[in-house]
Amino acid sequence: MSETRENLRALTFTQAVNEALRQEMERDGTVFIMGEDVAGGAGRADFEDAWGGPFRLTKGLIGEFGPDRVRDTPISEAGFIGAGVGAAATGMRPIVDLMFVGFFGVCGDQIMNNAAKMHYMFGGKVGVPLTIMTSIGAGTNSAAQHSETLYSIFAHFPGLKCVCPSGPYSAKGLHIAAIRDDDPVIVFNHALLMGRRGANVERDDVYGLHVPEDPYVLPIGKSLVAREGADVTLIGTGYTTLVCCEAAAQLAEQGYSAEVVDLLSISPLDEETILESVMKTRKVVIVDEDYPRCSVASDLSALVAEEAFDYLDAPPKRVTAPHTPVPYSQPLEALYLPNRERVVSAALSVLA
Amino acid sequence: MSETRENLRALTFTQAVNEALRQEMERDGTVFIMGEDVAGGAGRADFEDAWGGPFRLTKGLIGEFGPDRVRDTPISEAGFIGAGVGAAATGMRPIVDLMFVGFFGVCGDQIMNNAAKMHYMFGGKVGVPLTIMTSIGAGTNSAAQHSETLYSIFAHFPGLKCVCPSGPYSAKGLHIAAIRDDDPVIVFNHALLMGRRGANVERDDVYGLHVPEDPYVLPIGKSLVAREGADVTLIGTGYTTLVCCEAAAQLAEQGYSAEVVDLLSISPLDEETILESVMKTRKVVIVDEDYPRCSVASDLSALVAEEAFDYLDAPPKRVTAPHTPVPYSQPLEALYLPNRERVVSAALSVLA
Amino acid sequence: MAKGIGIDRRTLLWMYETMVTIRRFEEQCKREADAGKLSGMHSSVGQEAVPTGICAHLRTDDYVLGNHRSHHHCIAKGVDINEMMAELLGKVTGTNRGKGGTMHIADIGKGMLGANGVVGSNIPVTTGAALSAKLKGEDTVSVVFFGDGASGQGALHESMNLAGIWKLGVIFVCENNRYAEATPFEYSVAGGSIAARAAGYGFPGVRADGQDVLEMYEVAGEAVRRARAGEGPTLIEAQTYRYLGHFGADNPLLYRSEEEEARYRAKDCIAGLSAHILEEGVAGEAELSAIDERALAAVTAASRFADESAFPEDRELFADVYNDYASGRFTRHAESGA
Amino acid sequence: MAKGIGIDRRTLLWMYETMVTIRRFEEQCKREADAGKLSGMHSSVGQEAVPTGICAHLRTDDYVLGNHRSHHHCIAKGVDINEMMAELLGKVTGTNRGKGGTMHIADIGKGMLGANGVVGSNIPVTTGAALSAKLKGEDTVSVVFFGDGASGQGALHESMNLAGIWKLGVIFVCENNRYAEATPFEYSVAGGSIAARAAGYGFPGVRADGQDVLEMYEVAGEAVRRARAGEGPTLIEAQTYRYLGHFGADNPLLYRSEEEEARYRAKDCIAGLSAHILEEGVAGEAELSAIDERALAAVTAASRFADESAFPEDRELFADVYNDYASGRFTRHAESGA
Ligand SMILES: Cc1ncc(C[n+]2csc(CCOP(=O)(O)OP(=O)(O)O)c2C)c(N)n1
Ligand SMILES: Cc1ncc(C[n+]2csc(CCOP(=O)(O)OP(=O)(O)O)c2C)c(N)n1
Ligand SMILES: [Mg+2]
Ligand SMILES: [Mg+2]
Repeated sequence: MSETRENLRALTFTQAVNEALRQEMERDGTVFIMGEDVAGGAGRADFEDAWGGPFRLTKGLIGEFGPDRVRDTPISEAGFIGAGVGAAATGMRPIVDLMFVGFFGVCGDQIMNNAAKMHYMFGGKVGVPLTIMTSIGAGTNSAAQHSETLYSIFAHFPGLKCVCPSGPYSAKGLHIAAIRDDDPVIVFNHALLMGRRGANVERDDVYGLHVPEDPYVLPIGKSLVAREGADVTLIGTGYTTLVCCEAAAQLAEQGYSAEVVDLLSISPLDEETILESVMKTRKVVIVDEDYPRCSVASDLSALVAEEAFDYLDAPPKRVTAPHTPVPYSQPLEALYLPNRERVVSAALSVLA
Repeated sequence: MSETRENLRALTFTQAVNEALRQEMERDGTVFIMGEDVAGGAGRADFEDAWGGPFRLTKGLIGEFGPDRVRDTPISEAGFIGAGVGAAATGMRPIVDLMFVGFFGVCGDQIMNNAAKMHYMFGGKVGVPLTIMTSIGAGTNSAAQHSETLYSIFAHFPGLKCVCPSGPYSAKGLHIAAIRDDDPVIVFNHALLMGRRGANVERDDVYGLHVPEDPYVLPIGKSLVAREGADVTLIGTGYTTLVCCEAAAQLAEQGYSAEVVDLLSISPLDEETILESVMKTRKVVIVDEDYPRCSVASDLSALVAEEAFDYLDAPPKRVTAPHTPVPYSQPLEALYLPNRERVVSAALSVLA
Repeated sequence: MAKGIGIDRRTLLWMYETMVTIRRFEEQCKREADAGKLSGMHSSVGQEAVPTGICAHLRTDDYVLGNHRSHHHCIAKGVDINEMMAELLGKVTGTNRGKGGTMHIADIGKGMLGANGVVGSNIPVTTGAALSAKLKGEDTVSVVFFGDGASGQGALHESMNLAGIWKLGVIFVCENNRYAEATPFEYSVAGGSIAARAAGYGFPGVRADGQDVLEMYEVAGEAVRRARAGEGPTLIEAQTYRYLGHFGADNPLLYRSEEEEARYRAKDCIAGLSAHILEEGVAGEAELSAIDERALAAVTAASRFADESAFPEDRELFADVYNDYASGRFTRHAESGA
Repeated sequence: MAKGIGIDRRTLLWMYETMVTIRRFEEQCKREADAGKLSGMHSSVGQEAVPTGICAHLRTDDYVLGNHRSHHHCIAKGVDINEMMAELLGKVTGTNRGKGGTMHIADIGKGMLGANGVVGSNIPVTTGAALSAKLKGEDTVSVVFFGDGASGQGALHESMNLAGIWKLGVIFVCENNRYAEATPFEYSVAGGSIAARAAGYGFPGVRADGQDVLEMYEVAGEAVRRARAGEGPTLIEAQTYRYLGHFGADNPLLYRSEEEEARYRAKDCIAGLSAHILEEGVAGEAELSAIDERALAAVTAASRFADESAFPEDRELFADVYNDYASGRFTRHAESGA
């Protein structure tokens, strides 16, 4: 990318998503958004757009596209996500908002039994170009039901695609990719990232501050190397990519060169990028905020062990949330989260 | 065990579960069963027990315990499993039947947000001694929604315990253990096992034909070695334990001694038994019918890679269902399932 | 005006042929199951009038969605029975290339947006099809069929509320065949009326005799008119009966009486319509017999078509998981499987 | 008989003190949040009368279950406010040892079986508590509080049906405060009445003025009587209003008018009851002031108690995931975490 400092366009994650949604809705009349308070004040002209989405991702859109295409819903996730499936199967490209991923339990049937399976069960004759946006992550003092990560259980299901942006640039590119994709795609937006800007003032790429105005797609199924290094690979996803970058900076101070792979795509997995990095550094620390059992972290550890066995100088190492629900009390929640110190210490243990 | 051939008590898996339920209901007046057609013909004295459960696990129980304790429900999994949570939190020990695990999507909220988290969120002051029985598995020509395995997504959640019997003996012992456990436990019963008898006429233990009449508990959190061997460890769960045993027999003909570990407990995991076996044989094939991504198979591969790294002579190997929904057409379904040939060929590849 | 008077001859004969075709098809399915060629199915024999009376008002571009017991919905909506039978036998010529089977038949070209094996699961999807129509400014109608048992699912309630507030062109058709598996309707439905629930959502709920295709036709006419006119949803509770067991070899006499069965069989929908046709002089015995024979021949041909079709090739296992790649690429563990 | 006449003095003063305590507690919570000691909460100010009028009829062994906005339910059911405030601050002396927080307060000893952060999620759990009572042959009552927004969830429908067919002693109390976050009730509830939905399940649904604790008390009395007598469930739709924003710093004037707010504040439940007490001579100004002061002192003490309490120790992270072991043992990846 050749943008200069002068035309640098620093957007927050939220602004980047908002721009992606707006641009896709402008481009394609079949795109519409549904969810609880995606506008807010529904049905009352003088109060519409009171919220603009629980995380303000959809702010302002109702003014441009009207209440038909920016549609507030009752609290009926099974009802409206199922309606998203039906609309997608009949020519629309719905974006539905599942406010917190922990609410999947009331609408899992629509996602896992209908959206995920229809294309296959129907012999490829029906497509479900549905985008589900949801928020993930602890660190907001919101306790066990409003702090989960859970992409692992969605990635478990064939038929779903799962992506997880790590900053404004990837947020815009992955939302656009999701909307244009002909399969159901779930975008997992971390609560601690929304509102933030890009990670790095120095850089002019996906990890920099700049977000190009023109629409662009980050391909689903591709991971990126967020930082190059030679001694150890740190793999992060969404917010933990930032944790890995912080850890890499600290490791650099201690004389180690850590490479950071940003997963971005959880399903499908970019096995090539992951294996290439690990075969180069011969050591890997996998950092994931999801529960540890049957998780993306397990997958990555198994993948590396099976496919890069002969290259590894040390066993793969995982730094994840513990096998506990998310506690409310802030000191416990701080212990719960994977953080820079834990990543550094895990890295040092394999570097030793 | 010292039972002689004369007092051999061969029960089918179904009979063994039925006996477990009956004995626990006799022992403890707080135990009751709820689900769709667990009796059948509900509310009509002349027709009660028309079904005795979709897999006949509860056959005859209404006659002994009456319709209050063997309670037919409307098709309202969120409603009645949630009611199970509420009853469990207030002094009862409910057993609820989720007919097929693929229906979790309509009631996941009650299982994953309430049953799993209440004890933790409430600071340990409320217990949820709930047992959920559900059926799993393909091979019955029932297509994508009625053939899933899915224990991986339940094991993902802290607070849930998950067990998977492999035959009549373990079925009885694990159901009793589940009912007596003070935490929510999900028992995954494979459709191809129900109706079958124990695997082996020759043996007098958990893998034999005999099922003791007196109630007994198989401890949750313990795996068992179904067959001892020295050259390679095959790990199975439920039905795939049988597949592993068949593969081990074939490998024996080819001169290899395979050890078979029967997981039995999916959460918590018996890491000791697994690691001990793998450290002995130095090679492992993990056989699982669940979808491959973010699965029990991934966990086992990662566990072995991380904890037995220095012992492994070959990378861990997984034989799982492919990353596809379960196809209806029988020839495709046969390809879908892990079978003896695939396990043997995977074993030979690590033995080579 | 007496029921059925005013319905044109073409419609009456279409309804007759549709119901007879459904019945012959289901009988053939049972033979295929008995022969071990499929593992079982949910027979719709006895319930033919419900989708027939409704679909008589529908265009190809209207949507129908079904449940686990959906062969009759598919046939009434015009799905090809050759392809249906091939699907049941898992053949690649099936509606779903053999990958869906009895509980998942779909043919979007015919407006059959799919059966569904999870009770209640298709109700929200139908609401979405209706929302689609509204957003596109089309007057198509979306119909979902579900059972009395499905009324226990929250998805129905959520969808009735959504369709109510958005005035969607959905018709909720409950086939109340009095049982959900072995559980009688009287036990499982509080208040005793599914139709009555619609009032709580501010739209009409009507009970109709689902054994009487003329009554179904009439009730459906008003519901379809409302839906097309943008006046919102209707809930129809059709009182009907499944003559056979729930699935496969289930014996219904374990949970219901012979007398009850006889009572419903006595008001058989096909016999009822044929009597009407003959009484009103719409057609004669010979013409009806010709239809009967055509239906039987079509079903026999379907069975032959299915038999002669091939199973899907192995690579189909990995096809159509996604639109842009076969999942085998991302399936590390299936190498020995296919 | 005029409303409130016949309610004994003790009950009236208990209701007054309960409502004042709730209000002072919520005001204190807001101060704690403004001071950064908690991240936000769903304030119940304005809705005090609803649980107060209901809980006035309940025994300790009756169950109450709540939702995300449940401080008032807890206080009305007798949960200790010291422990509540400590819970909000994440302290180990909290009702839940600091691990649940504002949306999960529970105290089973007091019959408060838990708030719940998932909208509608506690409704089935309540049905289960009532089933428990029935199986044990007890006459305890189980009450669930939920909002107008929660009426959109299928769980309500499933639970009303179950409670209906099993005649369970459940009271479904909808606090219709006219908004779900920023979404007005008029938009989201088809048919416009939540109470009316009960008819579809064959049990009574009543609307009550939730700003008038005397009316709440009256309506609740009949519902509790029915429940104890085994006559089955009741749905109460209490018309109420939350004075503040949805959560934390939400500004409600973005989606509702000052005039509307003023209209509801003008029928404030505390002012209403105090007027009644004074008019009927149940107590004098001085006595009410004494209660006001006692409530304020209790809340101030609760805040101090919470401040002075300790946070949980690190090992609490792994405690109480299971009954029989701390999950740290099975957590391979937390070794550097705690
Ligand atoms: C969510 C869910 N729960 C349970 C089942 C199992 N099941 C399949 S059909 C059926 C009965 C359905 O009854 P009804 O809705 O009346 O339809 P009918 O079979 O009578 O046509 C049940 C319980 C299911 N498929 N999905
Ligand atoms: C299943 C679910 N969906 C969405 C939310 C987010 N949410 C929390 S409170 C709320 C509004 C609830 O409205 P209502 O039931 O009327 O209760 P009130 O807040 O007005 O007391 C929403 C949408 C949630 N917690 N759970
Ligand atoms: Mg039925
Ligand atoms: Mg509200």
